[in-house]
Amino acid sequence: MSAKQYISDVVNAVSSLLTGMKRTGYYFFHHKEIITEEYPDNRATLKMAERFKGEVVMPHDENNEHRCTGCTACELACPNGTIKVVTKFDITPEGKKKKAIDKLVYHLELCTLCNLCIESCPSDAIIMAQTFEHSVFNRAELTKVLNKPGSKIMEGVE
Amino acid sequence: MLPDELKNKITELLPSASFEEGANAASGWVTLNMEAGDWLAFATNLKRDPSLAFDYLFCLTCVDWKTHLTMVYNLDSTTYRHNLVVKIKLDRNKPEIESVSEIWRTAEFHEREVYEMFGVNFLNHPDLRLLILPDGWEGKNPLRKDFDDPVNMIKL
Amino acid sequence: MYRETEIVTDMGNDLVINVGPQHPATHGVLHLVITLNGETIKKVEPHLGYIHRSIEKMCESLTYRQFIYVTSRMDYLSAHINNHACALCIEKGLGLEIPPRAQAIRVLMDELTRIASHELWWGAMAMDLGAFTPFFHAFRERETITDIMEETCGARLTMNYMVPGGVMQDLHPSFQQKVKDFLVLYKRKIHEYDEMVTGNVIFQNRMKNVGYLSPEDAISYGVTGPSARGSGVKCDIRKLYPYEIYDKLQFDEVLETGGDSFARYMVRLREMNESIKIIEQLIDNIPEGDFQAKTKAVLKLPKGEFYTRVETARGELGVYIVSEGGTTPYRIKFRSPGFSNLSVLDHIARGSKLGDLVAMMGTLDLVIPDIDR
Amino acid sequence: MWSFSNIANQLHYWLNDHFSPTLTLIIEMVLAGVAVIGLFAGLGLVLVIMERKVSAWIQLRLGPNRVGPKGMLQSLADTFKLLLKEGMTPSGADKIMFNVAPFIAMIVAMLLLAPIAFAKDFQLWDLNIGVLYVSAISSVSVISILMAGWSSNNKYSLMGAMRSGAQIVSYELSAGLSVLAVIVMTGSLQVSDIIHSQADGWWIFKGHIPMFIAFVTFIIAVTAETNRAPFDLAEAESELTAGFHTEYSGMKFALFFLAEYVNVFIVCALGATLFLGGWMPFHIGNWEGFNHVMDYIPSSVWFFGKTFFLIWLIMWFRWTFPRLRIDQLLNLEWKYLLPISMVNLLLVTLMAILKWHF
Repeated sequence: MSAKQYISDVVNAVSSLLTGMKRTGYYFFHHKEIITEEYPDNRATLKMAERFKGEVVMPHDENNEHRCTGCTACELACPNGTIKVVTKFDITPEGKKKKAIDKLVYHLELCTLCNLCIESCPSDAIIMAQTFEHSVFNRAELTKVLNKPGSKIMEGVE
Repeated sequence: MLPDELKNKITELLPSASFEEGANAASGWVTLNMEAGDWLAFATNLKRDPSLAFDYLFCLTCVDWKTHLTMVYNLDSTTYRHNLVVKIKLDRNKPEIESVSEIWRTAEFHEREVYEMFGVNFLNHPDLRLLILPDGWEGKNPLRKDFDDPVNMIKL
Repeated sequence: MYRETEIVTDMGNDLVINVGPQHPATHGVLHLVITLNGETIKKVEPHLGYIHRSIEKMCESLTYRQFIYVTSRMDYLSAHINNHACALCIEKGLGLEIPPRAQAIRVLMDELTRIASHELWWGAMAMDLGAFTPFFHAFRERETITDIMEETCGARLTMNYMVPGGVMQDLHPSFQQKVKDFLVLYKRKIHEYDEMVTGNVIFQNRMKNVGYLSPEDAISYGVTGPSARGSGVKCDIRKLYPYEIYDKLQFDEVLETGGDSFARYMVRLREMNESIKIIEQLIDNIPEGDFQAKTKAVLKLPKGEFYTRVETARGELGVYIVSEGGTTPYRIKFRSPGFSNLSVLDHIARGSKLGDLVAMMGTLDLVIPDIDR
Repeated sequence: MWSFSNIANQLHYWLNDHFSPTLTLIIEMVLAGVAVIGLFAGLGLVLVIMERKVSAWIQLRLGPNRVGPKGMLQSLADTFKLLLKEGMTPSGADKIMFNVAPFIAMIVAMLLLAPIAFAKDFQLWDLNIGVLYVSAISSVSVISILMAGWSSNNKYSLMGAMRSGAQIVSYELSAGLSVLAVIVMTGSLQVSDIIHSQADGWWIFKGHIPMFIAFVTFIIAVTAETNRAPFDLAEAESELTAGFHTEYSGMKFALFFLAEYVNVFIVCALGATLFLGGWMPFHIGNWEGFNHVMDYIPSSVWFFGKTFFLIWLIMWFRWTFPRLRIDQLLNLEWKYLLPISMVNLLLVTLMAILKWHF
C-alpha cells in the first residue's frame, strides 16, 4: 500500500463517517422531525381508518332491531370457528314458524380479523368496528354475544 | 425447449418414462412418471445434459395418496427456462428413494423436510436427521393423511 | 425411529454455541448451532421448528376461500404477496379472468408491500450490525405504507385483501393521493439511507467480501430473490414468468455481480427504486371497472395439479395445489423462499468470523415463520 | 471569587481545632469517600438519562418523558427497580469471582475520580503523577471484565471478555501515546500543572495540527477502551447477546452499567483536562479584556461543559455508527491509530524542542 493511498483511505473513511454524523446530528437538533405518537394521551384525537378491522359487531337501530336472519353464512365462511349461530323459531303473526337467531356468539380470542364473515353476509347484518383496545383480565370476556338482549330482526330483511 | 422436443429428448434418455397429460396443464409443464430405481442416474443426466441443463430444483415435495406416496420434483433450467415435473411413485409402507442432494444442493433441506413429514427414506443423504420436528419425536409423520393428533389438532 | 442429533461430548478445541432460539440477531426463533474455532466459524447447523404451525396441514381442512388468510402468517412481511400467490393458484385452477382494475390494485399493493418489507429489512440489518438509529428512520417511511394499507385493506400487517377473482374491497378514495404523498416523502428521504449506512466506511468493511455466494451455488442451493440477484443470477419471476400485468410494466431486474453481502444489500436498496417506478407507472393509470370477478359462493377446483410461482420480497414463492375436485385442497405445498435461502447459510458462513454471521443472516433476509411455515 | 479551596481549608482548620490530627485525617477521608460514592451514583444517573435523551432525539423519538419533570427521574426509578431485583448467580459459576467482578469495576471507576480536577482548587488528590495514575488504574478495569466473563461459565460471556481483553490492551497503546503528546508539551504529569500550562490557550489550539490529531486519536482510543459503540464488541448485542455481563442481573448488573458510564465520564474529563484546559476558561493569548470576561464564568461550569461536550460526542458516535468486527478493530489500532500516533508524537516532540507552539 502506497503512502498516498494510505492517506486517502484515512481521509475517505473519516469523511464518510462525518457524513453519517451530520445526518444524525441534524435530527438531534431538529425536534420537529420526531414522529413519536404518545398513544394513551392522544386517545381523544386518535382516529382509526374507517375500514380498520377491529372486531365484529352487529349494529342495532333505535328499536333494538338488527338485520341478521340466522342463515349461518358467516359461520361457514369463518376459517377458525369464531362465530357460532344459535337459532330458534319465532312464530310470525300469520302463525308460521320462522327461523331467527337466538344468539350469535363471537369468539374474539379466536378471530383473525380476516373479514370473510362480513363479505359472506347476505344481509349486511355484521360489520367490523374500529375498536382496538381489546385486552381484558378474564379470557371469558372475549366471548361475546353480538345481538343485544331482546332484539329482533328488522322488518323486510330476508 | 418446447414441450414436445423435451418429451422426445427425455424418451431418448429414459425409454420407460410415461408422460402424464392433464396434470400441470395450466402451467404448460411437461409431467413425467417414472420408477424410483432409475431416478439417480436420470437426475444426473437431467442436470449434465447440455441441451436439458435442469440446474435449478425449485420445488421438492411429496403427496400422500393413501395407497402410495408420490415424490414430486419441479425442475427449471436457468439457461433455457423450460420446466419439467418428475413424479415417482413410492411404496407407502417402505418408501425409499435415492437422494439427489449431491446434484441439487437445495434438495438436502427439502429432503430432510419430506423425510420427517412423510417418512420417506432418502438413500445416501449426507445428513438425514430431523429438521423441523423436535428431537425424540415419536409417532407418525405429520403430513400423511392418517396422521391424527387429538391433543394439538382442533376439529372445527 | 428417527436419527437424532448426536450429543457431542468431546469437542476438542472447538467451541459450540447456540445462537437462538432466543437471540437478538435471529429476529425470531431460529436456532443455529455454531461450531467455532476461536472467532472463526467452522459449521453452522440450523435447527428449525420452533414456530412450525404446519400451515400445509391446516390448509388441507380449509376451503379455497378460507386458507388464503393463513398464508399471511408465513412471511408476514410480504403477507400480501403470499395471499396473491394463493389467489393466483386458485384462479389458475378455476380458469378465472381477473378484471384489469383488480390486477392493477394487486400489483400496486405487491410493490408497496415489497418496499415496506425492504425498509424493515434495511433497518433490522443495520441494527444487527450495531447501528440502532437506522431502524427508527426506516420505520418512518414504512409507517406511511402501513397507513395506506390500513386505509384500504383494514389492517396493517396481515391484510387478507385478496380473494379468488380479485380483491376484497375497492381502493379507498384517498389511496392515490396518499401513495403520491408517500412517493414524495420517499424521494426526499432515500438519500439519507446512503448517508447513514451505505457510504459508511465501517459498514462497507463489514459487508464487502463477506459471505461470498457464487452464481452456480446460488442456483444449486435454490437461493432466489435479491439474495441470488446479488450473485448475478437472473431469477426475478416477475420478469421470467410474468403474472398479472408485470409484462406490461417498465422496470429493470436489479442485478449485482459481487456475490457478497454488500451486493445483496445493494440489490435490495435498488429494488426499492424499481418498485417505486412500477408504482409511478400505475398510480395514475388504474383502470376503471370491477375490482372482483364474479365467482361462485363455494369454489371447487377441478381435479389436477396447479403450481404458481410468485416473486415475494424474499424470493420465489411457489404454491402447489393438488386438487381432488372437492372444496378443499387435497395437498398444498408452499415452496417458501426463506427455507432455501437458509440452507445456503452453512455454505457461505464457513471460515468467516462470528461477527460476519449477522451480516450474512441480515442480507439473506431470513424471516423465521417463512422458513418454518 | 470564592473557591472550593477556601471551604476545604476552613473545614480542615475547624476539624484540626476540635479533633486530634489522626482523627481529622480519618474524618476527611470518610468525607472524601462519601463524596466519591455520591458523585459515582449521581454521575451514573445523569449520564444514563442523557444517553437516553440523546439516542431518542437522534432516533426521532421523545425518550423518557413520564417519570418526573420531562422524564428526568427515569434513571432514578430504574435504579430502584434494579435494587429490588434478585441478583442471581448461575449454578455453574465461580461464585466468588462472579460476585467480586462488578465491585472491582466499581472500585476502579471510583479510584479514577481521585486526580480529576472538577474546578479550580477542587481536586481530591493532586498527586505528581496524576496522568500516569489514571492510565495505570484504568487498565485494571479489564480484569473485572475478564473475571466476569470467565466466572459466568457462559460461552457468550467468555467470548465477550476475550474480545474485551484484546481490545483494551491494544487501545491502551494509542491512548497512552496521545496522552504523551500533551505531557511532552507540558513537561509534567501533574494534573494541576497541565491545566495551568493552558492558561494562555488550550493545547488543542496551541499545538497546531499534531495536537488535534492527538486529540482525535485519544477520543477514538478511549471510546474503544470504555467498550462503547462502535467498539462495543465486548457486549455486541446482536452477536453475543450481552457479552461479558450476560449472566448478571439486579444490582450487580447495575454496577457494571454504572461503572461503564463513570468510566466514560472519567476519560472525557481526562480529555477535557489534557486537551481543552480542564477548568481553565477559554483564554486567548494576551487579550486581557476578553480573558477577564471569560474568568467570570465559574471554573466548574467550564470543566463540566467541556466534559459533557465530549461525552455527547461519544454518544453521538454510538448512535450513528455500526459496530466493527474484531479483526477490523485490531486492524484499526495496529495499522492506523498506532502508526499515526507514533509519527504524531515525534512531531509533537520536535515542536516542543523547537518551541514552535504558541
